[in-house]
Amino acid sequence: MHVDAFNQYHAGESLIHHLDARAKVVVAISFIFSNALLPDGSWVTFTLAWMFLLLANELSGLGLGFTLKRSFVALPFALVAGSAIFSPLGEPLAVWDLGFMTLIPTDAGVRRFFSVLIRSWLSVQMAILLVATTPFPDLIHALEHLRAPRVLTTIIAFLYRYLFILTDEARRLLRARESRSANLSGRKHGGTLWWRAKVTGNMVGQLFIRSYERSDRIYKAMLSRGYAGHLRTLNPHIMRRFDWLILILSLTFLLLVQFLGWIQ
Amino acid sequence: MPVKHQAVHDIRTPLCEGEILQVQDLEFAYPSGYAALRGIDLCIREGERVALVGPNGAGKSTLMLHLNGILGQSKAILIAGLPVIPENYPVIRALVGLVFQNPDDQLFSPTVFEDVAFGPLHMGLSEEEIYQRVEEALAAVQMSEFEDHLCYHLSMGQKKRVAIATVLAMRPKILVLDEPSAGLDPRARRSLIQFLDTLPITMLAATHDMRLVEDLFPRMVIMDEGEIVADGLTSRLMANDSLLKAHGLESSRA
Amino acid sequence: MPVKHQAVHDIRTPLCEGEILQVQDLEFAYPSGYAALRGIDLCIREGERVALVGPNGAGKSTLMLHLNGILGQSKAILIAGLPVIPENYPVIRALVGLVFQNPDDQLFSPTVFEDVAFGPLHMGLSEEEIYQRVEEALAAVQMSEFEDHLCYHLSMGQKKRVAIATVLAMRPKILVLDEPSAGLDPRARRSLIQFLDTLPITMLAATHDMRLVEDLFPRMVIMDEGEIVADGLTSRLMANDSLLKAHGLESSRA
Amino acid sequence: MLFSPTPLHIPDGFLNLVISLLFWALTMAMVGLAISKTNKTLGERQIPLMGVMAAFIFAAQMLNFPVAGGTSGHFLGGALAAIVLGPWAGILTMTAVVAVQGLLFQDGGLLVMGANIFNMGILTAAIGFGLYRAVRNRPRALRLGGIGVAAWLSTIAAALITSLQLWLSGTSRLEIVIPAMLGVHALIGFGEAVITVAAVAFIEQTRPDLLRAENSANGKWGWAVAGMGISLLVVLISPLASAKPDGLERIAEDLGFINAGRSAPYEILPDYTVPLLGETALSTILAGAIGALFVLGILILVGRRMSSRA
Ligand SMILES: Nc1ncnc2c1ncn2[C@@H]1O[C@H](COP(=O)(O)OP(=O)(O)OP(=O)(O)O)[C@@H](O)[C@H]1O
Ligand SMILES: Nc1ncnc2c1ncn2[C@@H]1O[C@H](COP(=O)(O)OP(=O)(O)OP(=O)(O)O)[C@@H](O)[C@H]1O
Ligand SMILES: [Mg+2]
Ligand SMILES: [Mg+2]
Repeated sequence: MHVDAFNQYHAGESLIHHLDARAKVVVAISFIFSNALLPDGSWVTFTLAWMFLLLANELSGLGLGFTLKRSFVALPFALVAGSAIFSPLGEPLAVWDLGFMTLIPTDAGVRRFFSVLIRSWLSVQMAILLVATTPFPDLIHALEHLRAPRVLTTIIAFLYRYLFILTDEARRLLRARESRSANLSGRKHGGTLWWRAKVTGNMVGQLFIRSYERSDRIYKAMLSRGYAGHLRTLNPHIMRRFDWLILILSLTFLLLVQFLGWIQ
Repeated sequence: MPVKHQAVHDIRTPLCEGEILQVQDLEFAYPSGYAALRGIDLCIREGERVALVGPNGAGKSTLMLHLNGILGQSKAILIAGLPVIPENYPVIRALVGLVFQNPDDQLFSPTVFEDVAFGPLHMGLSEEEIYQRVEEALAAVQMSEFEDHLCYHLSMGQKKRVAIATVLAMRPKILVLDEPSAGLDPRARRSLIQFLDTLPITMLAATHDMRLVEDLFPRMVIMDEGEIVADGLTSRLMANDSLLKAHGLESSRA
Repeated sequence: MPVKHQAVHDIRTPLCEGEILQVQDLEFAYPSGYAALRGIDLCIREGERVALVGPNGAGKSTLMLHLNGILGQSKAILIAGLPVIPENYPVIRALVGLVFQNPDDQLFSPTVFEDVAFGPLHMGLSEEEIYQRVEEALAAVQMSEFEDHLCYHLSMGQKKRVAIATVLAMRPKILVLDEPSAGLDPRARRSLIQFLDTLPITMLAATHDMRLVEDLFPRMVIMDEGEIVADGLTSRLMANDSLLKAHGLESSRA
Repeated sequence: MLFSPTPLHIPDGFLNLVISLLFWALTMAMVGLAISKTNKTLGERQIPLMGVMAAFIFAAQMLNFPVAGGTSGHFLGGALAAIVLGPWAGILTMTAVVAVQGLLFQDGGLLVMGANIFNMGILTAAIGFGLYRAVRNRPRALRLGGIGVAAWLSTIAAALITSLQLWLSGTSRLEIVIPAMLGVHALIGFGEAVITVAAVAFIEQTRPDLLRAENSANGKWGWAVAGMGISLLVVLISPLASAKPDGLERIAEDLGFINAGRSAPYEILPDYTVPLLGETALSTILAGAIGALFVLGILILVGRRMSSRA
């Protein structure tokens, strides 16, 4: 994967892009929270939550395909949740004899499995929408305003700054190794598994020392340009009345969804 | 922005079958969408020494990284007749020795010995032969007594030499050098030139050091904005002031 | 090992009170124990342009990093009369603009704009002035159209230019440049020289580019093994072939 | 692939609210402790350093090595971070890594981030540093061996606790998820161990001052005890957990957070036999403990020989 993957932000002029980052973070987290709280099998309210997501997506101007395409990152985990199908808490639907073990899918299990998948799928899309419409430094700033520990947000801000530089360094190490991974004679090549792992370990050590020393130099470069312990940005970060309005509307909607989900 | 010039080709034959390095209409865009190479044609005969010059951002490094498949496969490049595709990577990486612009990009093992031995080890050579090759390569760059040193504690010029040794130990047929003289003090630069002059292999070097070009490379290729805009005898191109100027260059005597 | 020469001093006055940069008997050893600076004496008058030359590993970069307290405090250095101690760091860092040898060490923000704006932003300037300074600085290195590009997608030479712009945007009184011309193409190098020539400020540059020294710096300081071995008029020192040779140097006409 | 979602980054939706919040609380407590500890012992310079180290862990995860058949060994980095930075800074570093993986790349969810940080940052740091603390003044072979065991165990522990969280959330069946997760991570842990050992050996060789400086700040034995304790627990629990297939149902019934109204129809379920593991929980625990003792014994013997030679 290329470093461009780090630039998850997709510039735009939409309503969602212009919303204050704090408001977006609070709504996104509440949305995910609400999904986790909804009982299994409340398909109607899941659909309502989905509508909310679709609306946000529409307003962001990113297009439907955008989040959809990226929403399958959690798919490998579906495998893990697959075993929930065999929950002993419901009515058995079938009996599968695999020889060494017998599996019995149940209705409650199937319901749970799909509920987990839907929750996850909705939540992931909301998170994608959040980072696609908010520049990462603003996101960190929002977390700071939301009382995340300053030490942590500053570490994260630095992490973000150095990420490009160090992954580039890692990429160059990989390139260096690749360009000398040769074989001309047609004999067995590549060395032993043990040796390959050890070479990779050396590369990690190499990367560590380089990162350490480079951090030293870059830190000095920042100092020499006036850095004094706090990173500044050009964005004013003010919650306007509009931000509050959207925030309150969204939270009210999510409360409603919860209410519907539980009276069902 | 540089003025567009008619391409000046004078020693390239239109067809170059059988030559050791053939690039035909190579195009490449970085994932960001920037088209760094826009139709490169280049042929190099065995034993030839070619300098690649051009302004910053012309695409020289990008082209060099293509020559052993590091930026991905490409059927537009043939190395000794083999297209640069994943099946051929191991063979092509044994044929083409690439020395990166920055020696820190090249060295990844703790000691000088281990780093120079990486290539031969990976090729599956016998232990005996590995030792022999490492010694030979280090001797060639006058770094034999540094065998057990940590790569990481070397000076810039020493790193550069070790970087060249790591590639020499693989006995490549084509040596591809990206800015071999950058950062070297004048004495180290001179001894590098003298050493390269003794090597009998095919050589392609990207550089901004016009004196290096004049001293070592009879043939010169000028790149600009991802295209080859001139390819010919160094002596002739260096005399063409307007051509040089149009591409951000100047002869070392200017 | 370089032959030890009697130090050649001809324009330095023994006392240099009131000068913008004063270094007296500066010693420094790296944590590894290596003594990189062994008693440096150097005075630079306001508006003077001084080149610092010497072989790889002489200690040039180490000296430059001291000038704004990056390698720690030192009372041996006075900048505009202020000792380099933590209380004075903010002032000294506004006075001394340092361009590192490796542009990768200098650029740490995602986009070119953000990186050049970093200094002015942390100086607490108004938004308007920040924009103006960024534009001016980028124009000076001819990188204006790269404002929105990502720093890590630039070519080596492009990075170097942006690195210089980041420092220019802070309008320092003393410009300290570590190998400003390395990796630049001849045109960029020439326009950098021309641009630096228009700057009326004090300048100290470490370089292996002897022609740059001849073109831009009337005064030249030669370092070797952590000591200053010569300090004088460029024209005079350049004529002293045995001196140059003893320290791994050569004049650009050699 | 650079950020292939490893089976350890739990996405949102896979843990229930109670577990998510519980682990958020645990994590917040530990991170708060780490912040106060690092503030006390480390200077301003440490914050950018930890930022860089976090970026380093990210970048190091890109460095893989071909194993076989197109798969490749990856690196998680929790143990290494704790070893080179010390436990508290290691925890903060890994917290930043996991947070950015979740925030920026959706590799791991937001609501479950507390659990993810706990599994991959706090637990791995405790085991990694704890075991390292116990062996770091030993002869080289023993020390590197200990680091390898620490890295391997930290991976296993992260996998184990992830499985337990999934099971407690009612998302997975224990008897399926434990053998699967532990099986996969026993292999991943091998790569982790070799890489960590080689990386530490490299740093010892080139910049020993970095390792010494970071560790002198933590002189107490608490970490060694904690690390060993958790490791022992991992060794004991992993077979135990996989041999108790009906734990979830029992807990679910007791707590009643899955379909409280329904009666659990245990009668119709056949007995589970778990493949690859012994008949009784006891025998598997014994086997695990004996294996662990065996490894430890070899390490001590090798260490003795090395030190007597020196
Ligand atoms: N990873 C990347 N992503 C996008 N664009 C890139 C990337 N790397 C380089 N480029 C762009 O591709 C062009 C060619 O870059 P390249 O490094 O090949 O130049 P070069 O000729 O080697 O320059 P230099 O003389 O400065 O080394 C430049 O315009 C550069 O900005
Ligand atoms: N971090 C470090 N730890 C130990 N020694 C160092 C360190 N950095 C530099 N040195 C040593 O200090 C000496 C001076 O290094 P410095 O970088 O100042 O040289 P330089 O004159 O700038 O050389 P170049 O022309 O190659 O840039 C060298 O011998 C180098 O090996
Ligand atoms: Mg280049
Ligand atoms: Mg230097």
